Amino acid sequence: MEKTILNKEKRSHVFTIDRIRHENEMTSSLIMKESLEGEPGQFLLLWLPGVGEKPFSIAGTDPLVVTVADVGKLTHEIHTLQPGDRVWIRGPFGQGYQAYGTDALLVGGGYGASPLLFLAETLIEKGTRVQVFLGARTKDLLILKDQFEELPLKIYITTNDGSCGIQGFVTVPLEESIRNLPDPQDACVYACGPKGMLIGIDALCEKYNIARQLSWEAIMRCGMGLCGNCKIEMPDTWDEPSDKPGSKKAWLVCRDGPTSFTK
Amino acid sequence: MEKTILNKEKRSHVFTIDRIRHENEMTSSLIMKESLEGEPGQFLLLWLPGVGEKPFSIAGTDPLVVTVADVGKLTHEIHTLQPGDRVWIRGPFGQGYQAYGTDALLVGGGYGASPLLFLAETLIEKGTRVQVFLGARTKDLLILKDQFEELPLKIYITTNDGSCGIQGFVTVPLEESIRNLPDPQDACVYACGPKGMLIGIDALCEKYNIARQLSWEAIMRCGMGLCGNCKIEMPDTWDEPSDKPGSKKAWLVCRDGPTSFTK
Amino acid sequence: MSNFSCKLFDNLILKSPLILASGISGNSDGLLVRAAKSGAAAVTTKGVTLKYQKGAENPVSTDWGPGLITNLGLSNPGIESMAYMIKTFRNEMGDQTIPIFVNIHGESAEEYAEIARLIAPSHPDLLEIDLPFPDETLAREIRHAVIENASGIPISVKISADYPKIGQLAKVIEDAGADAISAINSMKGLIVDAYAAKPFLSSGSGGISGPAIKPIALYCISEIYQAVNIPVIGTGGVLTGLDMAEMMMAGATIVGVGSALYYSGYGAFSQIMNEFETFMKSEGYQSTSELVGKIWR
Amino acid sequence: MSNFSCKLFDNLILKSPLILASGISGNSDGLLVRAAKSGAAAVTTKGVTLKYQKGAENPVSTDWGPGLITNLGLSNPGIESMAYMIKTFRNEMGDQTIPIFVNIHGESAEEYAEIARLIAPSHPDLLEIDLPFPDETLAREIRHAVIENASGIPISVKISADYPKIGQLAKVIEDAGADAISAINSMKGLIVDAYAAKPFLSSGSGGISGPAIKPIALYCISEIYQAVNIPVIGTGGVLTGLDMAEMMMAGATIVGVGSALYYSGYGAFSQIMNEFETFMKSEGYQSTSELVGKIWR
Ligand SMILES: Cc1cc2nc3c(=O)[nH]c(=O)nc-3n(C[C@H](O)[C@H](O)[C@H](O)COP(=O)(O)OP(=O)(O)OC[C@H]3O[C@@H](n4cnc5c(N)ncnc54)[C@H](O)[C@@H]3O)c2cc1C
Ligand SMILES: Cc1cc2nc3c(=O)[nH]c(=O)nc-3n(C[C@H](O)[C@H](O)[C@H](O)COP(=O)(O)OP(=O)(O)OC[C@H]3O[C@@H](n4cnc5c(N)ncnc54)[C@H](O)[C@@H]3O)c2cc1C
Ligand SMILES: Cc1cc2nc3c(=O)[nH]c(=O)nc-3n(C[C@H](O)[C@H](O)[C@H](O)COP(=O)(O)O)c2cc1C
Ligand SMILES: Cc1cc2nc3c(=O)[nH]c(=O)nc-3n(C[C@H](O)[C@H](O)[C@H](O)COP(=O)(O)O)c2cc1C
Ligand code: FES
Ligand code: FES
Repeated sequence: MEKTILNKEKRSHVFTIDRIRHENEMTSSLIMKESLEGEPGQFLLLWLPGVGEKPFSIAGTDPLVVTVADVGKLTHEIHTLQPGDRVWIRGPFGQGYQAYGTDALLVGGGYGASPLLFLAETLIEKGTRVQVFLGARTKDLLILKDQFEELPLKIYITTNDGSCGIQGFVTVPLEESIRNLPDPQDACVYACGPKGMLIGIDALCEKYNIARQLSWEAIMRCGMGLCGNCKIEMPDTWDEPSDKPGSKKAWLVCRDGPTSFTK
Repeated sequence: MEKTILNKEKRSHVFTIDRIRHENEMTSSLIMKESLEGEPGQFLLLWLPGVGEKPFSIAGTDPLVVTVADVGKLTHEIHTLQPGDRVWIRGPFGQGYQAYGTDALLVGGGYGASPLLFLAETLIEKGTRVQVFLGARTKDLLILKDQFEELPLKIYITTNDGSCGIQGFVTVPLEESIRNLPDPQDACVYACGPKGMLIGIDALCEKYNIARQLSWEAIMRCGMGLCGNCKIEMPDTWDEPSDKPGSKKAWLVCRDGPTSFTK
Repeated sequence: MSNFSCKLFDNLILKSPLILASGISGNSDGLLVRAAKSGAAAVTTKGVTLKYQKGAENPVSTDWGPGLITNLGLSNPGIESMAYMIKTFRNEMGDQTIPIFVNIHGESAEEYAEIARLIAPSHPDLLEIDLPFPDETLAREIRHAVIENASGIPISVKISADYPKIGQLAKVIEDAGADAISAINSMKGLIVDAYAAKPFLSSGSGGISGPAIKPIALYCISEIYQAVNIPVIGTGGVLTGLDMAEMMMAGATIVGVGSALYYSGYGAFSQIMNEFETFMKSEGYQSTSELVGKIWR
Repeated sequence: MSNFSCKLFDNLILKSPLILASGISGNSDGLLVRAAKSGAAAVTTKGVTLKYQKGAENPVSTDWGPGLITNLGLSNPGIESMAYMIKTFRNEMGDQTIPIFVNIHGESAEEYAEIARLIAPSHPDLLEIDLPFPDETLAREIRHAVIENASGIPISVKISADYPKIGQLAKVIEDAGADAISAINSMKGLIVDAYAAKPFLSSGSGGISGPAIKPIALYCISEIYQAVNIPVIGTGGVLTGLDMAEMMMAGATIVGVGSALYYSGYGAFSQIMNEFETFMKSEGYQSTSELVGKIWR
């Protein structure tokens, strides 16, 4: 009778970078040698010893892919890594996106698109009809465009400066597509990006009474639901679940989220 | 994502006595309301708060049965219990008997018979031909005779004083049966009882070159392989496994045993 | 639900023995409200220092298997913002308000005196003094410093297991005039990542909490219970109603949970209370006070 | 297998860093031989007292999930039988003998002096002093008492985590002339059975060991490593080769295992050494000394 040795899976594990794919001038995807079980919309915590540890969306599981924008101390250090280098990862954490309805409208702002390619692949496999809306300030900040174009889906691009696709906000083609949906009750909007964009999309969805799953960001510390650092207030449109009293004004991105679901 | 709460199964659990079956004047079987997963030959630790905790063989799993001879402090207290009373049990522990060969010869001395009924049922279910040899000093110390007689097996009884069955040691009909085996290489002797009896049976089996599984007793304290209190020296006939160097002279009944297997 | 009310002091009665321990969600009135609405009978703030503390860099915590380790570097908004948080908490809770305990942390008796002076006007229902390290003289000094500046507010001193004679320490604290003892704080620990050849937390060591420390907490609580006559607020590894019953039987009058919010979310409160109720019923206990210290009676 | 030899002292070199800790199988020369043949680089006896001690009644131990609790009541054959056991152990091991460490336990400096006097003629390879409780003065006195009666035999003092400034305690012990520090002993703990409304062990409390205490051990070892210049014998929750590497990186020169024998049997030694070897190879370490205290370098 061998005893079960206690599970240490929640601790960080070493991953080795297999390849690096440059998405745009400030964003790269690390493609690992190893895989990690997880769902689109969940996140992981990536640690570089001596540098720091931060949350990133799971952009692919087999092998594990992480798409990282170079915005600060840790992400800058990540951008100096080469194939063969190691990173430390724990997770997955949080609530992922759930498949819902026949039509899926995926909206990504900037590097917010990072979990959406993985989500698109997962939904297409389940037979969902997928449309993708990528928005960015300018052409060079768009990511994953080429990857999306290889999938059987409709793709809309917007840039604020018109350097690629339609000029303007991503909500413009999104509203258009919502209007053209065969049955808005049988569809869902999935969005990931800056807070302002999410609030805009939420309002739009409320207007058309369409389900949406939004992925929120916050500065995370513990990542475990203890410190309260990632607390945000949810939009008015969000119905507080009866088994989570008080959560509307104190929603933990790391634990209740990162995705919220409003039906 | 609900986290796995750490398993506490190794700790004692409360069991409630459903019925009590009197086996003889000093032995009773507690039949519990609950069941416990386990194999014949394994043991459990039974605790009465404020009294003590001692090892007992598993005499049945569904529901759990424990056959207890009244020999001292704890066992005496157990014999005062009534249906509806509680006992605390942890386990199973140790190595049980393994099914081996077409013919099985089960030998029980005194309350040593307690795991053998459960073993007989298990072996018969697997299609093994079973013979049972029960020995005791006198008729009143025999246990489980009636229960065995209800099973499709041959049963031999011996008592030292001839008050029941054949007069003499249990090894007499056992040797006879070994001689009559169609193929001693395809048979196994299973024994449980006092040390002297086990050594005698071991020698007999060595003589006829037949496999045997013997269940040893020792005074146990930790029951977990730590204290060394249950250490015994194995008979010369026992081959030390190559992955357990030094075990022949320092065999732990609670951990290496209680059953030993010599092929 | 049955009546599980617990008398901590004559003028402090909780609706149940289950409270939110210090440090978990305790930097936000919104989260304290959430804990209260989820079933906590009282909430405790994060340890507050005189001034705002930013805290440590990530990583600040991890699940290492049998428990958690955290070192947030005592990040907290400082005592003045905490006073404001208490007010907001009570406003948001309105009629349904529950006691709010304020955990305070300083490095010297003087600092504690100042913290107590600044928080006293907010009338927290209890001041919980987080001893910076277990020392009998220091405990006495701090207790005196606090009592002078926050008279009328009950005081509990929180201690940890890294003291050889914890019952004796508790007795000294009782003699110095404390109204309760909180035990235990997290244990000092270190997680090493062998591949990185580094401690995992940015601060090196951290506090161990969760299931791993439960028997250590039970030991300390039972030692303290036997040494003093004031109530014990028990914390350390409580995840279930049965854990709570064990803590109370070892000597805790009320029980705090921290790490349980990692293992079961805010649902921990109702889950633990349901399990506790099942236990009380099946074992035929009428009131929570029957349990307190029962293993020693 | 590669060469993993470890120098504890100039005249005490072990074939690997992995040894059997005190108390596990340590009352029987047969079991110590078995541990040695299974791969231990040194074995430690059970804590020996002046006279035979019968020990506590059952229950004396349990697995409570994240770790073990045991209180055998220091059952041991007494120092004179232990002297005989050492001889038998060495006889049985013959050419392949390995160092045998004798763990001794008394209640006063005088008792330790007497134990040391009686065991000295057997020349154990190391005397490990199990401090009855952590106290700087007592540690000094005991150390002096032992050194007088067992001169020439290296001495390690074993301490536990229930001391607020463990590095300082270790320094006092080093200054008193100890050759090594062993850390940590099991933590004091209590398991309560709520249905029985009783402590589970017959003695009430017991020692917590196994996975639950590993981060506490790592913390203490790293504090001690940073405070002293003598080697640390690390114990506490080591079950795998990686655990062993972590202990060494925190500051242990050699590593003892106890509870691992419950989790993996005597096969623990070869299993841990295999995993350790894999780790050393994959990370490109040449010798065990490179690991010692690496997280602090
Ligand atoms: C659930 C979740 C998923 C995420 N997924 C991804 C992803 O897939 N790819 C990706 O590149 N980034 C992702 N992020 C954001 C990522 O965590 C931050 O970019 C990262 O923490 C920056 O670390 P740094 O040390 O490089 O920057 P720092 O030096 O810490 O900060 C640099 C700048 O970035 C800002 N910043 C820091 N953290 C965040 C944050 N969490 N959100 C917004 N701004 C921040 C700072 O305020 C500062 O202005 C995600 C965040 C969350 C909460
Ligand atoms: C693996 C194993 C399986 C067992 N299975 C059963 C079983 O199914 N049914 C059953 O009735 N008993 C069984 N026993 C024996 C049982 O454990 C003892 O009868 C019991 O410990 C006696 O406890 P007590 O407090 O009543 O006796 P005590 O008051 O402790 O002792 C009374 C007398 O019994 C002797 N004794 C105590 N323990 C043992 C022991 N382990 N072996 C032999 N003699 C002992 C004492 O030396 C003393 O003479 C088993 C023992 C082992 C090791
Ligand atoms: C994230 C976190 C932060 C904590 N912060 C404090 C604190 O500020 N002051 C304090 O006295 N205790 C603090 N503690 C200790 C807890 O209040 C509690 O005593 C300890 O975690 C043991 O309980 P648990 O096992 O239920 O978590 C903290 C614990 C955790 C997990
Ligand atoms: C059953 C048992 C008995 C022990 N007896 C002693 C002892 O007599 N003297 C001692 O110094 N330590 C004793 N210990 C403590 C161990 O040597 C070790 O320090 C502790 O268990 C932590 O290591 P582990 O987690 O590998 O078991 C004992 C531990 C156990 C489990
Ligand atoms: S990051 Fe700490 S609670 Fe979410
Ligand atoms: S009873 Fe302790 S080792 Fe077997």
